[in-house]
Amino acid sequence: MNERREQAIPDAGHARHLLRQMLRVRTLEEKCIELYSAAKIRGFLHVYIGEEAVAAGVLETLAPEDAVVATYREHGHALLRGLSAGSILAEMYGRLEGCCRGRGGSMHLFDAATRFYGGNAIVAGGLPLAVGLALADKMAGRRRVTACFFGEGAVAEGEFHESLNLAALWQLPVLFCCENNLYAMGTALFRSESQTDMALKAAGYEIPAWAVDGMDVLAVEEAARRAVDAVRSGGGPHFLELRTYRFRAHSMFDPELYREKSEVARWMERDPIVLIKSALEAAGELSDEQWAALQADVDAEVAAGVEFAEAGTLEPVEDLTRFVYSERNDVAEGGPAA
Amino acid sequence: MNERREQAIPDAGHARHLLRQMLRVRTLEEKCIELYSAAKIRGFLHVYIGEEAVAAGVLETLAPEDAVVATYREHGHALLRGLSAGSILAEMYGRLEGCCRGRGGSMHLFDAATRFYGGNAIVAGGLPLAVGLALADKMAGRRRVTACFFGEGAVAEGEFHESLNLAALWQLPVLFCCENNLYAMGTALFRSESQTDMALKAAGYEIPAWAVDGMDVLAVEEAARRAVDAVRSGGGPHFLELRTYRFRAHSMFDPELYREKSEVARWMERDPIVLIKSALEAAGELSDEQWAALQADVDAEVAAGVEFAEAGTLEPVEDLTRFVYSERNDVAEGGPAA
Amino acid sequence: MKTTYREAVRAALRDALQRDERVFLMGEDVGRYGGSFAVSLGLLEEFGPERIRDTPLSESGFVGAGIGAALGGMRPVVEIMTVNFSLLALDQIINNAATLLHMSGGQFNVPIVIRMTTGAGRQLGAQHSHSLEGWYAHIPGLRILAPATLADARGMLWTALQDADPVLIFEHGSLYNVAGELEDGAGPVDIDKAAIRRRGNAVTLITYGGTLPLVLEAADRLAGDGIDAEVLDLRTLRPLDDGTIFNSVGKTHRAVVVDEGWRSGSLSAEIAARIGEHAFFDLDAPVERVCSEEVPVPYAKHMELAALPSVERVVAAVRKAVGNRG
Amino acid sequence: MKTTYREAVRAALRDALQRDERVFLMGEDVGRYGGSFAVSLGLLEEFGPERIRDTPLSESGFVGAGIGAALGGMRPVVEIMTVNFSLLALDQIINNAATLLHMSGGQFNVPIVIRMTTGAGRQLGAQHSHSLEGWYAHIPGLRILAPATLADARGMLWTALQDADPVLIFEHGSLYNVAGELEDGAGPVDIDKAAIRRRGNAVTLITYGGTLPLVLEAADRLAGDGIDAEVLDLRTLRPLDDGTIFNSVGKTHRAVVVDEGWRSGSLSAEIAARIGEHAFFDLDAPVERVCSEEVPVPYAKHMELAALPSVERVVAAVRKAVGNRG
Ligand SMILES: Cc1ncc(C[n+]2csc(CCOP(=O)(O)OP(=O)(O)O)c2C)c(N)n1
Ligand SMILES: Cc1ncc(C[n+]2csc(CCOP(=O)(O)OP(=O)(O)O)c2C)c(N)n1
Ligand SMILES: [Mg+2]
Ligand SMILES: [Mg+2]
Repeated sequence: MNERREQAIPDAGHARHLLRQMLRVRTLEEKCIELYSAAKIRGFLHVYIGEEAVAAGVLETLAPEDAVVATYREHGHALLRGLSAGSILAEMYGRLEGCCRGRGGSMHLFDAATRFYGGNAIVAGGLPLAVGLALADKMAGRRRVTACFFGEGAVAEGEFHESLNLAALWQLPVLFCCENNLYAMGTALFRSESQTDMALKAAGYEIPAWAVDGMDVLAVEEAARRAVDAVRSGGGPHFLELRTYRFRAHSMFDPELYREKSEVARWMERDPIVLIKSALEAAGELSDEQWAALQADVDAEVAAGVEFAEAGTLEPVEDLTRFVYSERNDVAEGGPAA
Repeated sequence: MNERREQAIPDAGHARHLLRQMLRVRTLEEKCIELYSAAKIRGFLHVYIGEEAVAAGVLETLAPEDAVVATYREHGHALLRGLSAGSILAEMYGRLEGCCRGRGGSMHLFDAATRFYGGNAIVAGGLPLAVGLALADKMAGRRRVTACFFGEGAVAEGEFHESLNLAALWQLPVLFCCENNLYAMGTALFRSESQTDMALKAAGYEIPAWAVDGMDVLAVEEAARRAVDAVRSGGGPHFLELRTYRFRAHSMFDPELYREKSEVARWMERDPIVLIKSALEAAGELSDEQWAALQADVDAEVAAGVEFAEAGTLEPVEDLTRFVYSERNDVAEGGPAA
Repeated sequence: MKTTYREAVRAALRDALQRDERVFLMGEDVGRYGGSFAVSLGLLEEFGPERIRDTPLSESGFVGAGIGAALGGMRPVVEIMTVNFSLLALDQIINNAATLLHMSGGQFNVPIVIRMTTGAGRQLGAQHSHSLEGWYAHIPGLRILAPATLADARGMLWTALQDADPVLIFEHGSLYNVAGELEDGAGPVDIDKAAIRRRGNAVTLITYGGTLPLVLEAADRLAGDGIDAEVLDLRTLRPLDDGTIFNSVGKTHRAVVVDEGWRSGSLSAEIAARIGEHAFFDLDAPVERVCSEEVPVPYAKHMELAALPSVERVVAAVRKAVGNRG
Repeated sequence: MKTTYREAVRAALRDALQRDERVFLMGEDVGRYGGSFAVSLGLLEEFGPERIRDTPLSESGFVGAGIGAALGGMRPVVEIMTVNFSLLALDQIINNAATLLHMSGGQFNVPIVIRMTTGAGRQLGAQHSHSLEGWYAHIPGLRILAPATLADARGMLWTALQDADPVLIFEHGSLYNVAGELEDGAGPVDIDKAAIRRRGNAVTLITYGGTLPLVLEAADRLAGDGIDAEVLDLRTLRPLDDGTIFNSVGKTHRAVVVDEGWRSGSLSAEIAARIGEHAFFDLDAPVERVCSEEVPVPYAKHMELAALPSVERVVAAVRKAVGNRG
């Protein structure tokens, strides 16, 4: 697992962009952990550290009109989809300025503007939604893609099965992105699946599927682009198994009894950020100054986000019962901005 | 589809026995239809006509200590598992003498003595039960098999997926018997499954699976015996796709708008009873007298069942609330007769 | 116009499909089979398989897909064959449909309509006889409708589709064959108010859906004995129309709730509790409840009948309420 | 012995595993992870992976498998990580576990225990904060337990395992860290009776599970003002122990029910309805209910607090009940 990316870097500018994207996520996540320890963030917190190449590579290939459905480990997806660090952090602070007025918290980021449909804390609960979003697009004749992220743990759930079948049966434009980080909380994949090859599982639904090195952001992007193009041009659902690893605990409550430190260390040698950074450096495409500047930029972005969150206000308690039901009732006429 | 069974009949006595078993089911089912029309039976009624070779072939291979889980189309399974025609018919009459005191009806036949666990009217709802029964056997070190019958329509349900995975993961002694009669009510298989090869689906769970001509009772029995032996000797779950067809409507309410009469007629040429009967006749192993005697026997059995049901009594209304909870509370000491 | 409840639902579906191209019907056997209760018979031919969409047996999957399609701008009408199977879709209904709008801070409303058959009375046995609409009414974010009349069967659907939020419509299986007169121009009806189906002063009978006919019959029978009952049809189980209930009880000082749900924790409990809270000093007698016996509904006819509310039990409960002098 | 609620549950599990070899624990992350709330920490090492059985994420599948294993003679304790995920298993719980015995005419009882964490209060957001135990109490065939004290956390499990029928045990997430004294010999407790946790004459406070601590605090505060409240801990939500409730209300003539469920259709409604039915002429004031606001529970601390029952709201409700003179 120690090898470096061997291929040449075809477009260094783009590679630096992807590096930046991953670094943005990493920096945000590290800040989240710090803020959790400082009790600024509460509830459950699941960070994406180690898996950044997945969101960075896949989301790079989506168009603004596409839709994204994610899980409770979705800060990175939200950020790279276009939510500001400030609105994400303010959400985790429980502030009115957060993307969901502080009602959602870490596990429930939503954003209508970027068609970011959460932030679902029920494992596999987002898959049927993604199928439905794609169904709406197909019925309306829109060439849009819905990208749906979920962990390999979700594969055992009935909702996974039903969703893949529906998507394939109706040839819907969904990209299923299985973030296989080998563990569902403390349960190793081989303890939860009789068939551990995710791509083979997908094939059982006649869905084109392939496995990708989820630590190699360029490989992820390339595979995702191929899949997204196929989906967008009417090729029906596609499935990517993104082989990755989470470097941190499942959540802030996880004592990590179920895996060896050495296993984590081995995977950290394939840190997706380090991999692309080293490749760029080896190609002479990333100077120390460039790296320092990039880091400074990203730090500043996250710091500004924290500042924004700190300055946030609290939703008035009187608004508690707002939005249990919609306030306007004219939807049947105009419809949402879909 | 018109071919006859070509192979020789190795054991004519046994083949005649299987013919009798199928005829018992057929005759019972035809009587049920008659009784439904006469309003003796009410509720939903799903008959098994056309599919008799499946239950006859599979159940032949089970031992008395094994368990059976079936669906709402289970009269045949119940009869061949050893429930009397009388207790089945009395149940459908809603009589106290029925196998469930008249509380279950057609869709809910149960019998503790023969380990017949129903009779489940929720599609795929029986599969997790079968997994659990097998788990109990495995944990207790008993070499018993649980045979679980379900239609191909159940395959789309999440409970199917979860059950197959659990059974395979834990290598449990379950025989999954998919009665693929091509329709789930009015929905043809290809309209409900992106992957229509059931055996291939099972392979997605690493469960050994094969498809069998479900109209050929000897083929069913042979395949089932191979599978049951493998399951019993610790080979983990096995899966049979039994390719069959229902000759009648889904239930008594089905106008059959979704299939052509000619399709039904084509399948009826492969009537499992006719197939084996013809083969026996061709081999000189079934005389007209033998056949007539067999028919008479079976008619008498069913007639006696009807008589028993007709003579049945009604459960006292005061017993309505009995068995919502158990009457004895000492189960933790003795345990049931498992 | 002579019609049936079944035809009224079908007319409502046809109307909605014609009026709004974003509307589609999805569920098990809604198309080629014609609907398990023949409600959607003929619609496939009229609107095609895209809009009359047969689904696999995947309640969670296709209900969730309906929620997603609603998020994506469609107006899905999802049919769950019966309430019994809706348990398989509860996660999607509660954790997504009912929750997304609030949780997203008002961003994502879910304009889905989910229809299902409910109730017992046809000897279908324990797994096919649940009456859970009152139980569903516990969930904030949902609107729960129970059309009991032809006019409501015809009219509630379009109003539900105009609603920006998830609406569940429960059609009692015993009503489909009910025949009667429906005005020729019958169309959308409000879904905010309970209806007074019979006026009276002696006692308020509160019910909805499948038990309305038997409550009306009981009221007739009681009238013969000089007990003049007012009959309320709740129509919408969530949110409840408290005003209409309290007004009536304020007048009659006695109430009997008739509800096919199992008694403990049924909608009848909520109504009794609310009457106790808001009309405590108006009441001359305890609120009576006529519910189903707390048993899985048995198959045998006589046992099933014994498990369910009946005209006799309603009459007896009214006599008890009226006999009591506060 | 000083212990915590968490340790008390663990001791109960260990005890059961030792006493009866048919007992096993099955659920997501009960083994290697140590339990998502660390309840089963250490049990894998002690009892091995067959009896401390990690499952895949398949709530319907493994709950159904537990039911099957119970039918097959085992005594499974199935842990659903939280009540929120139990919605995925509802079909198995209702249509099989709760129904098989009756439907089979008394042949197949299902001696399964299903444990799950319930409740809000830890800023987990709408999908992780349901309080549905009262809702489950609607289902005939189930027994519903809500241990609120260390002694009940320690003692209810074995009694539940002695029961021939399905028992659901709801452990409120806010209780796991509660520390206190438990008698050294503490063991099985009855699961039939509500407990009087505090004696008083002015008003009956009825609650259970996670809200017991705040109700006791409210009672203390009220005592300071000379209002002497009796506090009932229901302990078993189905079947309800009516006798203890009616006796207390017969004495105090006033009742306040405190229940973390959403108000409409909550267990509090059933209790209020029963009091209305059976103690109508005893009551001096309407039964008050303190429940959760009818909203998906929000993440932000101040909003979550506003959504849930609080000491202040209990005190206010009691003052209202006591202020009313019948
Ligand atoms: C239906 C359901 N069951 C259980 C949980 C508790 N839970 C939260 S995350 C998780 C593990 C999921 O693992 P995976 O899908 O692989 O995603 P990862 O956390 O590895 O990204 C579990 C069991 C849940 N949220 N939803
Ligand atoms: C969960 C669930 N959904 C829907 C139904 C209604 N229903 C009863 S039988 C049936 C078709 C099942 O088809 P299949 O599994 O192929 O069995 P078959 O009837 O062909 O033997 C349907 C949809 C049900 N009983 N359970
Ligand atoms: Mg994972
Ligand atoms: Mg079929």
